[in-house]
Amino acid sequence: MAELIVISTLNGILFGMLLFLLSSGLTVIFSMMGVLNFAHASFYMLGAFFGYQLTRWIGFWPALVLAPLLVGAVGMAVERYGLRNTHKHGHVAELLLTFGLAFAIEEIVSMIWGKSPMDYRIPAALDFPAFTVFSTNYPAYKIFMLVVSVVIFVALLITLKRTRVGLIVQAALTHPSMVGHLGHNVGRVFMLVFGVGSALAGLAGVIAGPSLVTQSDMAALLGPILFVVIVFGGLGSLPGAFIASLLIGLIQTFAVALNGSLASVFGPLDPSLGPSPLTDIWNVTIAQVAPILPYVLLVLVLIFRPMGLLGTRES
Amino acid sequence: MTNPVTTATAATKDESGGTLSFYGIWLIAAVALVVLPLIFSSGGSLTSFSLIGISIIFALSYNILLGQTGLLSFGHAVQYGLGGFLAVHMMNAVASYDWPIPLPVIPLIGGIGGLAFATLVGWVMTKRAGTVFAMISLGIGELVASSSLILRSVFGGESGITTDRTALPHIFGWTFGPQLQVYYLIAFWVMISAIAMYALTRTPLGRICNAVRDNPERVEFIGYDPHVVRYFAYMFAGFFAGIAGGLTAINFEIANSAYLGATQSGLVLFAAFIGGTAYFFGPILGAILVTYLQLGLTNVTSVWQLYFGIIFIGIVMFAPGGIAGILMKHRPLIRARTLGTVIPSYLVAALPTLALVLGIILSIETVARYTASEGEGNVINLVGIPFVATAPTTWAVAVVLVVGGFLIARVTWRRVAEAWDRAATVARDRGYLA
Amino acid sequence: MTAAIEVKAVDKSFGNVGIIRDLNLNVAQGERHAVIGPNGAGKSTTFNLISGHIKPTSGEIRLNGEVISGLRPFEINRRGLSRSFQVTNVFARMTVWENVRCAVLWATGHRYAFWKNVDHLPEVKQRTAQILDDIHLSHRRDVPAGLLTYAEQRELEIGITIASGASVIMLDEPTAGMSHAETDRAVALIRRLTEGRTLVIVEHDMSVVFGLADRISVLVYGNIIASGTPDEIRGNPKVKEAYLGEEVD
Amino acid sequence: MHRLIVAAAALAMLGGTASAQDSLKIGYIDPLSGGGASVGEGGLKTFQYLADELNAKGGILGHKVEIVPMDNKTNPQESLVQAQKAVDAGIHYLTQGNGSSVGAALEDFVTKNNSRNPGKEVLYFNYAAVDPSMTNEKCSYWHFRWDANSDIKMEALTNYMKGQPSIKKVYLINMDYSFGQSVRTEARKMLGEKRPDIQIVGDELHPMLKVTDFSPYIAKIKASGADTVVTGNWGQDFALLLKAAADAGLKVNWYTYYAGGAGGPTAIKQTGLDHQVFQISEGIPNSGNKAAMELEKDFRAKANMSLWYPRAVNEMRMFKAAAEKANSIDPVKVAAALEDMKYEVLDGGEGIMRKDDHQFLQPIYISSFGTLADKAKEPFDEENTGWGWHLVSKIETANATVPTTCKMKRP
Repeated sequence: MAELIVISTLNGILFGMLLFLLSSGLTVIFSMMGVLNFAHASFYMLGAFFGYQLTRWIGFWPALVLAPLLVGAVGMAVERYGLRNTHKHGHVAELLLTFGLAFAIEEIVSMIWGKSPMDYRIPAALDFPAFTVFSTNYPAYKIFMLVVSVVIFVALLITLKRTRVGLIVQAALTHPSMVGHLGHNVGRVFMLVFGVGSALAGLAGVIAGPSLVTQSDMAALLGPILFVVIVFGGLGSLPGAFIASLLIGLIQTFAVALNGSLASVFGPLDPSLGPSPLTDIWNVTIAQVAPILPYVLLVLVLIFRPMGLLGTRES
Repeated sequence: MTNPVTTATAATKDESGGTLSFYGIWLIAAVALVVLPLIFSSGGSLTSFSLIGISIIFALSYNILLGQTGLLSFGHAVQYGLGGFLAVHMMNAVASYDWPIPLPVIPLIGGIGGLAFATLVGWVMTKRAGTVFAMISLGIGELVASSSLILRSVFGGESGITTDRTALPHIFGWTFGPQLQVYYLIAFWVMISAIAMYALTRTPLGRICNAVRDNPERVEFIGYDPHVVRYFAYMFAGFFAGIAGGLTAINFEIANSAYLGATQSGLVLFAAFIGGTAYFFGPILGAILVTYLQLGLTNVTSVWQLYFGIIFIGIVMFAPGGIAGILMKHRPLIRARTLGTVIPSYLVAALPTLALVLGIILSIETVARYTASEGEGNVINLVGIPFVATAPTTWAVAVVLVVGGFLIARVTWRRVAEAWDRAATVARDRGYLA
Repeated sequence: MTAAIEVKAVDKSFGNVGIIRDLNLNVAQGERHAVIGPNGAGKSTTFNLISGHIKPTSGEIRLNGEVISGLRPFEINRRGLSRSFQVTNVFARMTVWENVRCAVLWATGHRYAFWKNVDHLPEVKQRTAQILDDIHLSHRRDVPAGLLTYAEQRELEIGITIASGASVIMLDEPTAGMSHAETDRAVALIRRLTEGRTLVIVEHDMSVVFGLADRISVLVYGNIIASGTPDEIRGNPKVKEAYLGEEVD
Repeated sequence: MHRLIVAAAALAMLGGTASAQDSLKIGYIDPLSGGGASVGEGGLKTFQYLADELNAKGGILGHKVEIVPMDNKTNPQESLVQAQKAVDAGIHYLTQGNGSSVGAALEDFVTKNNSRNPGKEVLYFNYAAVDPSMTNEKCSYWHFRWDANSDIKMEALTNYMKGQPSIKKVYLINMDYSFGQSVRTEARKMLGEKRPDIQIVGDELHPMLKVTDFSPYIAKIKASGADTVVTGNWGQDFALLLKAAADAGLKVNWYTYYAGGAGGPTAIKQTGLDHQVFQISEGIPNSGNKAAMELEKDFRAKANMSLWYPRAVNEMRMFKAAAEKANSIDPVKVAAALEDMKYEVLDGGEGIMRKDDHQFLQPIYISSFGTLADKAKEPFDEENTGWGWHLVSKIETANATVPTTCKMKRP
């Protein structure tokens, strides 16, 4: 049991940090530009596929640097040639643009790389068990992922607190309308922020690809959860996104580890009742409902605390 | 989205003179629905027509949210699917208990299913509009779709629940076994629903929905609670989506969790938006086009979804009013009789644009086939000319078409814009354009 | 007779910053009351407080004797108070006719009706036509509001505000940005349309204020420093010192 | 896979009718775009190869066999649209395999279609949808299944496990849908009957195709002390499960249904689990049967893939035999001829199309995946891994049979 708890906690934090790498970019973009980037998870996927391809050509370590930069460049191009022109049609049009983009990116990726999972391997230098808890090996690569996530998290904090662009972004988080009055460099700041946000997503993809799965549906799998994270944490709140990411990461992991169901707590129902929604609910295990828990959480938050955990604005 | 020309306000303009042509349009539509299967009588066309009809109702119901009230939903299929499930359960119940309920009533049951769910979740969901609503709808959609796989006794797991539409009491000797009878049932409901949804836009609630879409803040200062207005719109949309779901259940005689999923929600968004949300008839055009493409493109190319995405992005970026928006833009010019001055520039622009489009298609297919398979699958037959995906000449042609088409098209479309400005100025002078 | 609007000891602060401090204001029934004050004095905030756009931190606001502080804007509107906005705030994609008609619907009792044809409601039609006529926009009835000229939009703004027939009308700088001729027209319009109703107006143009108002309140730093007839205000030394002195051309 | 890109071609869709005078068309309804496309394309290649094989020997009763690819995107509704299109085009035979939800929808479709449109009967040849209910409570006269349903495979597997005393603690992990559920319930039931001493130390259902990291599950398996895992997982859920197991250093034997599916062999090779992963199937490449191995060799050379579906061979060859027996390609007559038809299956041994439920009963093979000791006797590796399937046990038809509850309604 203790083994399960340690491993699950580690895995939960790891997944949570990955979610945060993604949701931080999404939150900053949303706060500054009012755009909910539907294609954010697609940039994550692009990161994984670029990482895979570059790894085959030039090795993992250069890919780790290059792939996020490439994804960032794609993001900047999307901002410059797509979103900026759509801006005049309003936020809904911008949202729809990214929606269409997510669709197109998935198709292009599966067109080029196919539908089946890529053989994206963990680099040999990290392919060993880092330590053994009780009898389970914990792979070194996962520790590496954790370290990268933490480093990026710290770097992000420092950037936001110490640099000029960071201060502008900070201001934008609290007073979004102010950004509009920043003057002529707004366009560049937007492009940069969008690029950095995409690059972060790309980085998450490069490091998650070998450990999880690099496949053309990976964006669709993760995308909705990202939205849950940023709504749950409070729109526009970075600390909120951080807490929500970790929380959802841990919940998802622990739900899988648990076996409980109503039947196991209260005993099985009288079999004479026959199949009904009640028996379905009675017998379902927590592990089975793990993937829908985030959405349950979302609905609950919206009912009881519409601005999210740490959010201040309602929309 | 923000097409400056207004929504269905045209009908108010000349109430006496317009009445005749107004009823005329509905009459023509009804006649067309009746005659269509007599002209195209193959089973394949009947199936296509039936699906298009259902998708028209679904897209129109979606537009109550997006076009009329400004609510962008990513989970509209929830109401559609639940309507379908309720309809299937009802049909099975009717068959097993011998209730005197004939099949044509079943879509109404589906509608009630959609309405019930919308009523249940709508109040919480419609608290906010905009991005927040979009995200909540996405979350609820995921939640319901995933739950449907857990509640097996209701949703039948992934194989779904089947039914037999002929087992219900027959009326007028119609068994509803043959697809033709089902088509007429669907056509009937398309007419009823379209009229009802159009009428809804002409009611005080419908007008206030538009006001909420344009400016929810101001609505509060003319006595209305935008939340209540959105809630009403959400319920109506749910009701009509449920009808569409009920009809789908009748058509396929099965309801499964795919009805509720994100794909279905995405398709209806595509249909409504591509057709044009600013006009009542926009989603109808969109539903026809999208369903047609969905049925037809799959036979032609394996990457049909990519074309969907590209068409959608193109519409968002270059014609946010959709097809209906493009068409209606020409109306003042037609009235002012200045359209003729624009057409030549269109014709000039058509050629390079066509080249560009063909170039894009050729590039996509080349990549798709080059990467997908070797062997026989790599011959692309474009307008009768065979291209080999692995041949450098093909790549060269594609590049030339794309780059050349783009450069020339850009120039010619600038011409179109100039011709447009001139024509519009004339139209404005003649009082046909504000 | 109860006052049309009664603001008692209202405070409003954003965070730690007090914008309105101990605001007291009385507007009698049928009175034309102008609120003036330098930029940033809190005039618009006062409007927002009374109309329910924002909630007071403390204090009480009454409309025709009934407490309305804490109510939502539409609830206040239904009790007979209607306001306009300083920045034009119309339904841009709807026509002029539709704009005004929407504003008529609640007051004529049609509310959220989805069983009536809006084009077949004689009372609504007649009242809308009347108001369009009043604001001189009948010839522009089918133009989307977003395409009107600025002055036309301001007139439409007033039209929407008065359409419900509210007994208390609040206009926030109705003539801002207008030329002299347009201003004169607008003032005449306001005078005519608010006949027999209570009017509260925020205005920068002093000729408008002194020409239109029965009483004037002067707001400085979130506090009313003087309230009285135009003549009393002219003669008030506090006002001269705090406000008028700087404004005289 | 020769599809034309002519915009006008789409127009033909609305009025599309085709006559099937000469050729015998089989509508192949499976995913050719979307998530399942790679599997669907593989099946299509298989059937096209088999059609060519038949045509080379004069087709069926002189009719040329033609496979008509129809993309269903693994979606039941889409499948019904395609099925309707097929009927309208005068196609009388459908074949499908991917997804029990699609299978159930198609089975329902053919039943209704055939009762409503006498004279336009359609047969549904099922080569891979293994939901037992399709030949039990939902059974249809117009549906024939050549794959062993999941209960039969479990029967065969447990009959094998019965004789393996080293198995003491079994862990069940399956995808949370009807197939996964039937695997777990049958495993519990049959193991309980045949080896009551075996302990079921875990019984897990996980969300289908949604888990990206199986390490929490592996941690549970490890904690349970299991020596054997039984799983019906396929696709990414199988590959990722094994990946996580290898990462955590889990050493158990894996009994699987679909380890041989696309990507499976690659995943096993990556984890280095040499002959620890077992598969239950109706045929294997290295079966030792000469004719079958010849076919495998020829197929690999032509289609550039291994023969995933030996049952498809049985299906097509039996179709021909039935048509010749009935001396007609009329689906009603072919259906009657197929009932209780006996046939020598590809890898040897006799199979029978049981009349009671139209389930094909056949020998089942248990094989393990790993290094091949004798390349001369076992020449075939998988997915260029150098590893291949090694025959562990052949379960004869008699031991791979379960009773049916089907109450067949005959026309």
